[in-house]
Amino acid sequence: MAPVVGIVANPVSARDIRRVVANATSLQIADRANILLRVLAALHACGVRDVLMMPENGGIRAHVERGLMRARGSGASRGEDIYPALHTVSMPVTGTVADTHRATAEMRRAGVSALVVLGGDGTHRAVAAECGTVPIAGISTGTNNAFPEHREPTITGLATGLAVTGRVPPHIAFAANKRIDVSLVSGANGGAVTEMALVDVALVTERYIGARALWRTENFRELYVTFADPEVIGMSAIAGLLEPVDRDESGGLMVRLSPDGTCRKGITTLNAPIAPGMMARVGVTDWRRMPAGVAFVPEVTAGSVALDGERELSFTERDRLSLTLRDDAFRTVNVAAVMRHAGQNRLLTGTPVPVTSAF
Amino acid sequence: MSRKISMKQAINEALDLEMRRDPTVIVMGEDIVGGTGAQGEDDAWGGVLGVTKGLYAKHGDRLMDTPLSESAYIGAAVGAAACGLRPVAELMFLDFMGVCFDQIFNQAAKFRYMFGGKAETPVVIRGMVGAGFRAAAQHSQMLTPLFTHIPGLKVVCPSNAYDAKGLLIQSIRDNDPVIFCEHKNLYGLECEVPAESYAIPFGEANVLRDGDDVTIVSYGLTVHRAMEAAAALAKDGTEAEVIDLRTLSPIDWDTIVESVERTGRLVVVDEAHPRCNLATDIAAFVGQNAFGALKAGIQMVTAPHTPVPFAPSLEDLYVPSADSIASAVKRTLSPKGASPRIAA
Amino acid sequence: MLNERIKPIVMPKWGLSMSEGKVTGWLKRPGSTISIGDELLEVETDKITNVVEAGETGVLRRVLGEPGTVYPVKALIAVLAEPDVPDDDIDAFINSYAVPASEDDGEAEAGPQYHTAETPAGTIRYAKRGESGPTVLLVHGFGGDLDNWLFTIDALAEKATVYALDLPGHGQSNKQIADPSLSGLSKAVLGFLDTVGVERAHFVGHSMGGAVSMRTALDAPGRVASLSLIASAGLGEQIDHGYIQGFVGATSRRDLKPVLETLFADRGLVSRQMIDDLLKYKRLDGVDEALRALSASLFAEGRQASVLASGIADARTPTLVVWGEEDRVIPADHAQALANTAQVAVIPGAGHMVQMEAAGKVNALLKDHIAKAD
Amino acid sequence: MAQNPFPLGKDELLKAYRTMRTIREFEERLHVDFAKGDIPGFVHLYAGEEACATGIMMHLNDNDRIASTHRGHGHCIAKGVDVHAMMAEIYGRSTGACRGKGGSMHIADLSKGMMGANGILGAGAPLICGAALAAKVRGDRGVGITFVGDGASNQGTFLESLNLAAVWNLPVVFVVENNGYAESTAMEWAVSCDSYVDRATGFGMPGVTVDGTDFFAVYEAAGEIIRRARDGGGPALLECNMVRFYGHFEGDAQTYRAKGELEAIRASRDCLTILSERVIEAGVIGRDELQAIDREVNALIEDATRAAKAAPLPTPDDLLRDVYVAY
Repeated sequence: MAPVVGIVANPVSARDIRRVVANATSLQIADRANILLRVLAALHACGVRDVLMMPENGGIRAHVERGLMRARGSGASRGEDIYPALHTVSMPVTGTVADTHRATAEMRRAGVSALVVLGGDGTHRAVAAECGTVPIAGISTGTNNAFPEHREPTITGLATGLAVTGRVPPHIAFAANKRIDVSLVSGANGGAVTEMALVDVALVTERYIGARALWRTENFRELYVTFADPEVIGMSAIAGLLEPVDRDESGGLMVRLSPDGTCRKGITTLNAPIAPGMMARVGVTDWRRMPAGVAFVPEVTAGSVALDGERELSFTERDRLSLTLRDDAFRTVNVAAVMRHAGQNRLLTGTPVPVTSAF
Repeated sequence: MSRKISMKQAINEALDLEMRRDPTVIVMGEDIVGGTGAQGEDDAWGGVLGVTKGLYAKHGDRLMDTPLSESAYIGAAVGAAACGLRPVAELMFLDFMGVCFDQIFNQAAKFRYMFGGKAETPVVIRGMVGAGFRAAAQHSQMLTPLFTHIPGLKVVCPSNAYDAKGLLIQSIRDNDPVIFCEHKNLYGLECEVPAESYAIPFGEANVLRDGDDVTIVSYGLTVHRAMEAAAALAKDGTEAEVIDLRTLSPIDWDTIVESVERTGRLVVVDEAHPRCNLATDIAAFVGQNAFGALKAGIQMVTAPHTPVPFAPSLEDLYVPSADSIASAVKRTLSPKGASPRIAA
Repeated sequence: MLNERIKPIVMPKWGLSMSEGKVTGWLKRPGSTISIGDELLEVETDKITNVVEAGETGVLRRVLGEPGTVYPVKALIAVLAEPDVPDDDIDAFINSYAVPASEDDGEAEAGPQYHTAETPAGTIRYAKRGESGPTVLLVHGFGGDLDNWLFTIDALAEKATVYALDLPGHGQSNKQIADPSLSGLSKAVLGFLDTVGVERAHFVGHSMGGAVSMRTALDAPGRVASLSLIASAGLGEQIDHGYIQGFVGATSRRDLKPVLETLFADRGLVSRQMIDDLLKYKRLDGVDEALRALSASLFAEGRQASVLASGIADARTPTLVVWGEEDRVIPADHAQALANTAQVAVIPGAGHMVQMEAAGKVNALLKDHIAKAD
Repeated sequence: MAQNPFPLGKDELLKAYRTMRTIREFEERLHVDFAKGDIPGFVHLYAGEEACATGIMMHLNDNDRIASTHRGHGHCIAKGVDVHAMMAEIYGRSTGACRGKGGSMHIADLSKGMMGANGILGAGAPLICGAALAAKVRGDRGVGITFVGDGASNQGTFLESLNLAAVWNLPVVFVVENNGYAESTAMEWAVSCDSYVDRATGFGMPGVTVDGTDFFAVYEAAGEIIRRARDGGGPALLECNMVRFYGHFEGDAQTYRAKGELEAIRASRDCLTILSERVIEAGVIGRDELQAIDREVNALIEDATRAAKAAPLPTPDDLLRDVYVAY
């Protein structure tokens, strides 16, 4: 069966309050569509002929379709298609994260070989929740993006195309990723909620969700990260600047912050880029490794849980909260490895063999 | 102290004096400072024809250049007025009202009535009107009747520097929205103007010349044409009374009617198009309220029902001339003037 | 060619802004014998119509000014001469007469026609005429200005140094009146005299200006050489309240014209220009407040607040009282309040603005009084 | 009582709830009375959108100005306009906020900083630039908020105002109340730019999108934006995604909506339910306390309606009055 690539492009990522409080990037819809066109061109160049896309009302698909139409109409393609055929998952659009969940699940069922994801950490988290073993190729559009690597999307498209057409061995093409599972059992009714984070879980004492994004540190108490990269932005930078942990090593890091957030004696004070353009001084009480498979019960007894930078859950003294890091939780396309392999083996020197569409 | 200055200087002086007197007066418009954000001189233009030149040096940021965005800044002037400032917004050419008329007639003009008398909108919108500047159809119109049609607006059109200064000061102090129409061909005209501040009350026509034979009513540039016509007629023994309306809303009906009751003859001169303009308005009012005094049919001298042409030869035909006014007066004096007649 | 026995009658210059005048009609026929003060002709300017009176004696040998025609100031309009002067000489005189260059040109070089003085009461505008003789100060009335002395100032300046000022709140002086009472105005006048370096002057006051002059004579007798009170306030309680209210309240020509007409016996003297000038004055910032403050202080409820007649009667200041018999603002019988101590002249056919309506007579009285008192 | 985890004190939370409930009750009552034919003209109801007006207005004082839309009742109530005066105005009575001469679409109370509902879509944006300019000239730290629907966001006035506010760095917040429909036309079709944040970005100012049915989301985002504007940080745009419970105007059968759409949004996106459940669950406010407010609000609206119906009509003299300040 010819490989089909799924695309989840979130039109509403990168619209939150951090644009006001921290001059965060705002990637326009037209630019998101242009990114997809570049990815599509790269996929086509590798022989991918069919793409399945999440429907949305934010305008991305409309722009992409216009781009495809113009390419067909212009002389640039000399009558040849330069893009794969674009198909859309048949499903209603709600404009919420539920769309991402459902589209991912549908694409997995349809047997896509990889999922190109355009969005921030939040979008990637939603995809990761439903993608099973389908590898993710992430492209950053969001604000606080620690998970997707920053890279020209054409390269991500090329790597994905090479990976799914089988020209790079899977052990090179795909990488394993960690996640933290968050379990919240309600003390009131015993109901349980399970959520997950790809990069970080932050516990704050304020118990309301509000504008979701997390950008204040005064109520910040505990931080759990899957990896601690000093090169990324966001709350996980705090961990990265204390003790780097790679994406590909087992386990993560947990950090406790001083209750009043200030710098008292005996407390390490750290200056960290907690959001784009926002440096904050935080007091760190202690930090330690977070081994995989071990459930952590936080010290904070009431507050909110921010997953990958956004407040999602709130909990009280009556509720039971626990956090467990999982190694090898889902797969991603290892763009760097694929491209190195492509170069070393001169994969792009010949004409790729077209593969007939199954659609 | 009184000295001869031009209407342009008089307007500049009125803005200067009012800005000095009242810190809530601000002045905004396209290029009224000129060169904002550019590398050259501050106050590069002082208005497209230099009316506001020099004010920036005296009042700094209270003079504000605007983007070329009439809807936004005229609306902002209206909003600021409703919030306690006294903005004077220059619309450059009043023809441009086409792109911001909503802010003038649906917002500024209606606030007071629509909000039950609880709002005041002391905004002045000043701009150039009138033909004779070789500026063609979109920069030359006398659109005063469009404004006088709207209840809630006051409409002013001075004919000389003295009136321009006093009426602009009154416009700024007035608590209603005022459309201040400046005839661009009068900018250079000089007359005696006191250096002090003074306000000319609205609704008071100026009788420029006494006469018992015929009443000529006009405003703006054509007031001067009417005076020329009256001087020519006087040589033939016809004494025309010339009334300069000065303000079109409110309008001084009493002065017009009292004069017509004495002269029995009326010629109304309006640079606007002939349909539904000040001339028809005044003719109708006099017809309704002083019919018994009329010894002859009312004559109207207006621009033709055409856009303003560009070619100087045509534009000169467009604006009512002293000759056409004198001819109209003669028609009221001829026996046939008493009955309407369609010209052959 | 100059024959001193030939006396030209020229278009007069009334006030500083007059440049031409229209002969409206002759009151004496050619050949009439003329005495000083005889009314020769009527001249109309854009400000006012008035009679030209003879300043010399002789026979009206030639009448040159055509009725209905406008002549520049100083244009020759008639010739007076004794009967024995030959016609040829008169014709030669007429042929060689040249209108002198307009005074404006000369004055433009010599300096402004009006001056301003920075006084304790603010900026005061004034005019100064004449270089020698006694010092005279002309003080106008309520709502007036120094141009009320249009026909007076040059006549007096022939034999005196004459100052005419705009009181605070008036004309082109400072419009704020710190103290809108007679003594407040009197202090302002004295402050003005201090500024221009005048210790003592003959005060000529019209209407409210008369009351100001009396107040000054009572408070600072050393500075008032004599008083000439023309249709003066301060000699009785009565005053036409309608006039005061009308003057203060008028904002239009239509309102103001009938008010101004009460100032003159001959209503026709109120010209379009006079009304326009007063409207322009009344529109100036601060004027309305000034006039209201003064009228409230001096003429509240239609009565004069200060009657100074008895004080002046007791003082030793030489006093002249002049009234127009047809004064409709302040009744002419107020003149009798000083009948026992002052020279009193009531002039028939003139109203409140008697110094304008009967300028020749009033000027003669003033000259005589000042000469005697000095 | 549990510790209050919210960024507002209990009194403020109760106030917010009372405001939202008052708006809802006011609109529900109008819905009923309009159907009975008691109300002249036409009315546009704010029901369903209460969290937006309330979340924003909680940050404002009387010195801050707002310019509203044709759907302005909620903005009025949240800005503190008297409910009795509003109801009387809608009934065209002389006791109305505008003495019966403005009606539903022109309710204003300048003393409360409410510069008027507006029958001209997009017209409020330039006006609020002026209000903000006045605040800036006076230096009184006032801000101006203009509300615009997703439909009117296409008006030139709105787009020009974004530019002017950015150029003059005015303390203005442009609030796009995106309820998905411009009258009956879908926002997705009518707005070429797809995202209001993109529009704001194009004019050089930040834009933020929040869930407009979540009072706390609106409150927090608006708080940051308003604080920034007050501090001289310049204009910003806030898009509130929300739902309209009734039609464009009363009498609109809403045949353009998908089947089940209204039922779904009423069930899942009722901002009042979301707020009350959140505060009750947190243990900060008891259900009985909210019910007590409900009863008071109910009585208030009942009284306002009764008073409005009984109030005198404007007199014939009022026809000619108040065109000018001075004639």
